[in-house]
Amino acid sequence: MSKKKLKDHLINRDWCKGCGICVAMCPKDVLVLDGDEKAMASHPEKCIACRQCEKMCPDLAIEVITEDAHGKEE
Amino acid sequence: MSKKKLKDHLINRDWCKGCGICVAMCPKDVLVLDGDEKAMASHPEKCIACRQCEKMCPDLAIEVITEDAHGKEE
Amino acid sequence: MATTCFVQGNEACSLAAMYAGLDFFAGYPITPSTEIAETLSARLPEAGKKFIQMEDEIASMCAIIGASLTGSKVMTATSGPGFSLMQESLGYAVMAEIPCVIANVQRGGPSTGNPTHVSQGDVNQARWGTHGDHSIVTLTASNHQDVFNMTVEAFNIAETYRTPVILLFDEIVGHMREKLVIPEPGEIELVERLRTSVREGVNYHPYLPREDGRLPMSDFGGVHRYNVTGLYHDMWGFPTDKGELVDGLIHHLVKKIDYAADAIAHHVPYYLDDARTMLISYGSSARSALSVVEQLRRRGERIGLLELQTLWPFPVQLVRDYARDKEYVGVVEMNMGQLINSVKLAVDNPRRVYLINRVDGRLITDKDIKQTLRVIAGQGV
Amino acid sequence: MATTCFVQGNEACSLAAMYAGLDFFAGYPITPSTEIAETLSARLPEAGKKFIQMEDEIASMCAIIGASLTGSKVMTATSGPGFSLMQESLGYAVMAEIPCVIANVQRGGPSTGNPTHVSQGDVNQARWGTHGDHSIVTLTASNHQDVFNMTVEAFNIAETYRTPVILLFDEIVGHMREKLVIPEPGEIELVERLRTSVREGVNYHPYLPREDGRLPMSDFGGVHRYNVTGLYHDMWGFPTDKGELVDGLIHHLVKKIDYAADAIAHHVPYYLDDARTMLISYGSSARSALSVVEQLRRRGERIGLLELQTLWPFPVQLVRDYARDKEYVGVVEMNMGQLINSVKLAVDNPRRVYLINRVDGRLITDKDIKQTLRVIAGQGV
Amino acid sequence: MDSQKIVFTGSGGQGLITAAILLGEAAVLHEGLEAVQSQSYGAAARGGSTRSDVIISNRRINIPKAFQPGVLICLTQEAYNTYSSIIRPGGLLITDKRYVKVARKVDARQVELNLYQTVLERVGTPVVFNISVLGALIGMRPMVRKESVLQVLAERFPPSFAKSNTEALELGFELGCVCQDEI
Amino acid sequence: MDSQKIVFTGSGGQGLITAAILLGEAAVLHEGLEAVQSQSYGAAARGGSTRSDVIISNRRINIPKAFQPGVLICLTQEAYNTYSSIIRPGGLLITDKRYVKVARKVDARQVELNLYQTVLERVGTPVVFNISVLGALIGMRPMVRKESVLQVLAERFPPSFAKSNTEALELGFELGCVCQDEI
Amino acid sequence: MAVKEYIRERFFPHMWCPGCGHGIVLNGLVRAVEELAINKNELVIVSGIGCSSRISGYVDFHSLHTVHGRALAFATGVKLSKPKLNVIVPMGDGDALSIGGNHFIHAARRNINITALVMNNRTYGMTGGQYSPMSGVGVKATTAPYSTIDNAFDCVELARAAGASFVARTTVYHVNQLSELIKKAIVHDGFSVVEIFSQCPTYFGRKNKQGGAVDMLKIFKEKTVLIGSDKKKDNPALMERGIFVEKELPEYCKAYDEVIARARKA
Amino acid sequence: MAVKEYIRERFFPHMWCPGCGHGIVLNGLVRAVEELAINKNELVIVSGIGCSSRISGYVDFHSLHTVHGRALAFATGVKLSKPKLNVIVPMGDGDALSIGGNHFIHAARRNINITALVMNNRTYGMTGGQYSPMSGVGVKATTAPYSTIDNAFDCVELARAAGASFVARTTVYHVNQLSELIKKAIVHDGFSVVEIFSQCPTYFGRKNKQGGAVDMLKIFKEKTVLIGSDKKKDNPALMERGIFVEKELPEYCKAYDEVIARARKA
Ligand SMILES: Cc1ncc(C[n+]2csc(CCOP(=O)(O)OP(=O)(O)O)c2C)c(N)n1
Ligand SMILES: Cc1ncc(C[n+]2csc(CCOP(=O)(O)OP(=O)(O)O)c2C)c(N)n1
Ligand code: SF4
Ligand code: SF4
Ligand code: SF4
Ligand code: SF4
Ligand code: SF4
Ligand code: SF4
Ligand SMILES: [Mg+2]
Ligand SMILES: [Mg+2]
Repeated sequence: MSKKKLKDHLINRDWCKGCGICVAMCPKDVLVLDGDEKAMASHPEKCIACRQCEKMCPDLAIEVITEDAHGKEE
Repeated sequence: MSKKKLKDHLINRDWCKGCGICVAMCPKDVLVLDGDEKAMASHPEKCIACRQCEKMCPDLAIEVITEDAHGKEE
Repeated sequence: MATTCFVQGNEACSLAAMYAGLDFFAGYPITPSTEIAETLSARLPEAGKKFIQMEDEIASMCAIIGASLTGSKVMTATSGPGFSLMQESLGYAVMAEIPCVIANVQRGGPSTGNPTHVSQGDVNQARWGTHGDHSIVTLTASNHQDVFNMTVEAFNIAETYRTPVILLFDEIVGHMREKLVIPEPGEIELVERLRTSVREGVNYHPYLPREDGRLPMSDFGGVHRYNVTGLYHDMWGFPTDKGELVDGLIHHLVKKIDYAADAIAHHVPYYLDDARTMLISYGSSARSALSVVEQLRRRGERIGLLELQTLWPFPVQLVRDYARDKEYVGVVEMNMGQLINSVKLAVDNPRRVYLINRVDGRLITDKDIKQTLRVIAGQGV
Repeated sequence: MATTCFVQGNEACSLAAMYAGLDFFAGYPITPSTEIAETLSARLPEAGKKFIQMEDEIASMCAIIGASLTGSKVMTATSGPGFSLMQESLGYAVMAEIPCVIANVQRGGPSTGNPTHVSQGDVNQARWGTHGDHSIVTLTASNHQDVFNMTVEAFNIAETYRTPVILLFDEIVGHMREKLVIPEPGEIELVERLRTSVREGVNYHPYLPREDGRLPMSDFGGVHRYNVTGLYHDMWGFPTDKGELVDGLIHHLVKKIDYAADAIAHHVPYYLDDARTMLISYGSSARSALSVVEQLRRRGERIGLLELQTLWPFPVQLVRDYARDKEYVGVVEMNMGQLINSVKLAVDNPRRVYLINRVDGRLITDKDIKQTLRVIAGQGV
Repeated sequence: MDSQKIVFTGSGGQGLITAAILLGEAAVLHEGLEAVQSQSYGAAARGGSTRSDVIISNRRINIPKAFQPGVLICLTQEAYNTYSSIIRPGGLLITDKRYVKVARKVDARQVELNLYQTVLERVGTPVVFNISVLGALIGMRPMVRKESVLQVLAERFPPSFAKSNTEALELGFELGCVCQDEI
Repeated sequence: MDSQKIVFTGSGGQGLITAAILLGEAAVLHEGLEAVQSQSYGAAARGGSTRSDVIISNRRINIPKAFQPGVLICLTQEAYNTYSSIIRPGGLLITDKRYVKVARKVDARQVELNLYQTVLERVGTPVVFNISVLGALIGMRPMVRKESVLQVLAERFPPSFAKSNTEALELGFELGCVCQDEI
Repeated sequence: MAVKEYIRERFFPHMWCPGCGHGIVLNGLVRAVEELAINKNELVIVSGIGCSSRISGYVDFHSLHTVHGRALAFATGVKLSKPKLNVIVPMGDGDALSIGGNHFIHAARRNINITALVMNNRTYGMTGGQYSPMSGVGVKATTAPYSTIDNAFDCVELARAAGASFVARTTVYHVNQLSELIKKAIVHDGFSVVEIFSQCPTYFGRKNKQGGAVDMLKIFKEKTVLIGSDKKKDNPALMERGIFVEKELPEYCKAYDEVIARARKA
Repeated sequence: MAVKEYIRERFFPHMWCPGCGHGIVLNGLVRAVEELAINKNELVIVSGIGCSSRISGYVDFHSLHTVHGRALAFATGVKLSKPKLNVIVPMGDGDALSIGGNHFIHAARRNINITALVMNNRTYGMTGGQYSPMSGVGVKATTAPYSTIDNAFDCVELARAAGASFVARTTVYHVNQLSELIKKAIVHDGFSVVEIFSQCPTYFGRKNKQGGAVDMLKIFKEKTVLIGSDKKKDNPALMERGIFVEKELPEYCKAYDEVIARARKA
């Protein structure tokens, strides 16, 4: 598998309950809770697409969309 | 405790069900089953008062009465 | 060819279950029902089907429900103490509409009671044993041919109405041996599970009754992945506490059985055409009652017997109709008076309904019944 | 001094149990009864008494029976599913005549049902839930002062008759908060366990009733080493299946409760003196019924309410007497019609007894009742 | 045929229940009769005493218990003491000398067999004692044909038992017939 | 006094049930009134929406649920959307600006408070928001005296909470009184 | 015989079959109690339902014969309510480990001072010889005409894993060890389990062609060794006898006293 | 997200509280199933009652939401009746080990091919935070205002002793290990148990002053180590994560086929 590059964070605001787990667990401080207490990516550029946030979200509210080095979405 | 000597086998014929355990387990072949399938001491003289029969009888039908060397019943 | 045999009632029940197409039995031994498990532990594997002895009656009841959902015809068997333990999951089967058959071969109760003696003390428990409103089907029999027929019928009803069905036998019927003629395959019609015709990808509603009231099922492992729950649920089986859905479901659960009462009111009338006195009985006490009726008929007395095989839903109309022109009704049962309450509720003149019973663990005899009849007569009837 | 507080019905029940001298509680959490366990887990240790959370409801029921035999006043609390699981050992307590109190705070059933909503669906299960013939005492209440009184009464009856007593509350009564005045110690009389006066070495008969019907007990740990069993037993508590002893014991068990029916028929009559219509209700539905009665009285209608607090043994005589001069009777309950059967069996004219119910998990309202009353009236009553 | 009511009583290991079942089976499967068999269960039956009732009739049998049996077989002293009173006045009470000492206050014809001893001597094993009792019974009271019982024995037991079973049955039957003649 | 029916609605963490209990307790313990309080339970209540009903009266209260409350308090948009229709025509509907955008089709007097914000600013912590709502309620509808609520607060909470509780109650009460005047 | 002081002679001969191992357990139990000279008024025996459970009727203690599988739950009530009582709970293998398995592990977990005796005859004797969770694979039973496929529990391992602070095993052949272990179990302050292999000649023996009671006893002798015996190395199939667990852990009723103390402080 | 194929989106957002660990188990389970690419029509999820048990409604498998504590008994019926189905049974700690303890040990004993996931949050979440048999000593709960005196089970030891042929443990902090272990457990042919520490911030966290969900996750990180880690030597209180038991043993449904074979020969 080729190395993954972040394309987007899909955060389902209807599902997110603002628990802050993704925020705390992101190794790169990419995420914050916004004024509505919903997760949002404040620093997407720092994201290393490790998917920790996606896997730890108890509400299945985050999806990390990546593309491989060749630009293919996945 | 001083050494015990056999005084008597009390075999409760109403309780004995003739299972033969005492007969088989007696180390000295003291006991047999009689015609009514009840345990009896056919060779009391061989008894070493080890109480194996008493302890193994599932029907609590045997009591080994001993006296110590000084003749005190127990 | 039909085979004749000389078997215990418990064996007759087991053989009937095999005849009805039993696929899966889970149980836990208990006197006086154990021969059902024992017989099936031999028969089911022979037929390539499943027998499992579970850790207790609760697990047994749960296991048959699980198995039923895969499409199997299922059964368990027990007696009073085990039947009490099954009550919670029995209610689950009611709520989730799971076809299954539970045989309770009664012993003397309450509690451990009188395990090897006869009683008919679980009649009202069969109706009301689990918590919450519900309806339930309960069949019984007084002889082995009827044990066979009612057992097959239990499976048929379970499948037709998607419901647990209780077979309520008693120690005497369960343990005694008598003649049984096993019918040929096909001789008794079998109801097979109604499976949905909805195809993959199309919205399947496991809890939406068809026009005829039946709910087609889809086996676990099939193409429809629905939900089964003991909570109030919607037509897909998903939990809800919405008032109108709760109300609709409880009415559905109760009415589907109650409306079927006439259709499944199995019974045998004996000498009732011109009878002035009617005995009502069931199970082994019906044998004694019949004996009395035959004796008194020989003496010219106008007495008859209504033997009930369907106890629940109580055949209200049937009993009311038969009772209408009778001077009085004697309910013969081996308990402190259980079915008699339903008889009284059904008839026009409940004050003319009398209990004829025996509760010492022995079969009620013809003598016992005749003696009570004399007492009743002495009361001016 | 009497203390006033603002508490949940479940707390009122717990405080009453403490007042009655509860020594030992074993339970397993279940909505909507859990606050009883929670309150007692705080109160009992404060008083040097025992609280234990068991592995399930079966174990809870068993543990309180064991504790009762050492001389403790005991209790457990649960809801439908747990109550179903307790049925086997509840029957044991009946058979072995163990004083104990079981609170069932009802939820919607069957099965897991509607855990956080109101229902009165376990009324007939309380009577018939365990296998075998038996009688049982069941009390209920519609407000917290009565919850308190009936809980104390439950302990008193349990001790007087050596019997399990069921407290059958509903979710609304259990969960709502209202005023409770806790009486001073001594204000309500407490029945303490009757202990045998038979001295060491003298033959003690744990199961031989005195002339007044009571059976003095001897605590485990005391000087009388007798036997307790769920089998039919003789007056020393040892197993027997002798017909006359079986017959005697089952009659004793059933009759000791049934004969007490009048003595323990707790109820409150409202506006019944000149009423032509009588509502019968219990638990939270009685509050709505009372509301209707008060509304209609203001309009001049001659309607009254019989609120029952003793459900079992059913107060036959009381209901029959009150019903005698009424044009019709409406039974208001939140189930598909359970207590109504007993009402019909009790009264002279069962055809004039109507069900007024609601089963969607919501409190039956004054509107609901009035609407059904109009329907009944439309039927020509 | 009037109903025949037979009660077998004795102790657990004597094979009485089997005998009772064989009798019922013979009647039902090979004689076209009705039969009911029942037996005692429970703690009392654990190594202790046994009772098995058989009723045979050509009509429907309602009550499955033999309250006043016409024939009572008692094969232990305890059984004799407990049950001898239940026999129908004038009925037939069968015992075996090896097990029972009869008392003379029963209102029935008492037949004391010496079957156990005879079986032991002639067949060589006591396990078929129950079959011989059955033989004696049908010898004395021809409720089913011997052939029917033989057929049931053949169906129920592996061939290795055939010889001793048949011998025992015949032996009992003979003795039974003799007794019948004596009546 | 006529019965007062109040329904509190909002989300789990807002302390509405506590507010409702405090109100009932003040009425029962310190005003000699009758009160009933009830609340929603269950899966819906798990992290989700809450509802608590209070009825206060000087007579016995039969029906414990407030079917057409005279006062409805909605502290989330969801609660507002779900419950605003249950209010008695002409009743009082209280919301907080922080949580709810009101729509103008309810047949009731709608009072939009700015309590959350004010509490945050003046008391410094949002945990006493519920107490301030209670203050506003009794400011607008004097169903129980403020002193009674203060007394209940003192009995129920440890002294360390006294100051902020009192501040919140007073603050809400003031705001409530103002609104009442406006009516 | 002094042990007769501890039995209810009027119920003898007892109801067990000739040669039933349960009688030997009774024998050993009574001897143990006699040797400990416990006041009978402070002894409670609690049992469930089964042949084994009938033992409670034969001893002259306070006796509580309950329902199938729940004896330990009843016993927990007795003990916690009146901790000064000695509580002994004999159970059949089905009673203890089939229907009663949950109460068994929970009593062990709590480490409540109750003495549990598991009278393991690998069958349901009372109901006529069905297989039990102790039968093991390859056994014939009335509900296993084609022989069992169910694994057996290791009662010792289960008790240990659940938290029992005293766990031992012996057989009715080893009558001296039997009464010694029962004594130690009674004296131990915490939940104690003694598994006792017992024979059911009537069902297990007959169905599995093990011969009579005497033959079955000999099997116990041959198939078991003392813990740590070298023989086990040569023949790993041998079952060990002896004490497997014996440790001091807070006892439940004593711990409860601390709850009371904390509550009274609060 | 491909995992969405395995969930029932219409029921989202789900009913669990913000930060509830059970959602992370769901997340891990769905990823495991996706990676194994199991046919959804051959997957059955069976659960009891509890917050955890609600997981069955969220996955798009055949779902059977049963009664409290009995899920494994229902599952046994499903599996033995139709052995080709994959049967997964997620349970709460109370569900699995309090009321359900007996079914747990018996399913393990039979070694029937079912995957049991114990979602252990050390409390009864659904009923509002009472103590559970996994709470352990010294914990506050709504039924333990003076803190608990009950020992906790060691789920791993209990499963092992009862006979499970695959036993593992992890936490919802360790999400990669979580889905890996679930995958292995599903694939394993026999009874497999994965104990998963999960947080209940609403009750356990609040009552025991453990902070919010994030703080509780950090505790899982700090208080656990991989099996065999040196850290455990320095700090024996650390709980180990990983696979404790993984062995081949005859599976129950397969063994049953032999019963059929023997019956047909007979
Ligand atoms: C709830 C319930 N289920 C089943 C039974 C039937 N039953 C009585 S004892 C028993 C098992 C006996 O086996 P075990 O516990 O091993 O004791 P043993 O007779 O072998 O000594 C069973 C299944 C019962 N009495 N109650
Ligand atoms: C027979 C029965 N007893 C009790 C309950 C109440 N109850 C529901 S869930 C539950 C425990 C939940 O705890 P756990 O299994 O640990 O799951 P969690 O909610 O913590 O995930 C209890 C006691 C019930 N539903 N049924
Ligand atoms: S972990 Fe999920 S629910 Fe929690 S804040 Fe992040 S996106 Fe929202
Ligand atoms: S993928 Fe990794 S780095 Fe990117 S936001 Fe998620 S946790 Fe942070
Ligand atoms: S062991 Fe006991 S019962 Fe058996 S033969 Fe000897 S004395 Fe009789
Ligand atoms: S005491 Fe010992 S030697 Fe004597 S008879 Fe008994 S077993 Fe034999
Ligand atoms: S059946 Fe077995 S366990 Fe029961 S008494 Fe007889 S030998 Fe003992
Ligand atoms: S109560 Fe606890 S376990 Fe239940 S959903 Fe909330 S956080 Fe999760
Ligand atoms: Mg056993
Ligand atoms: Mg939990």
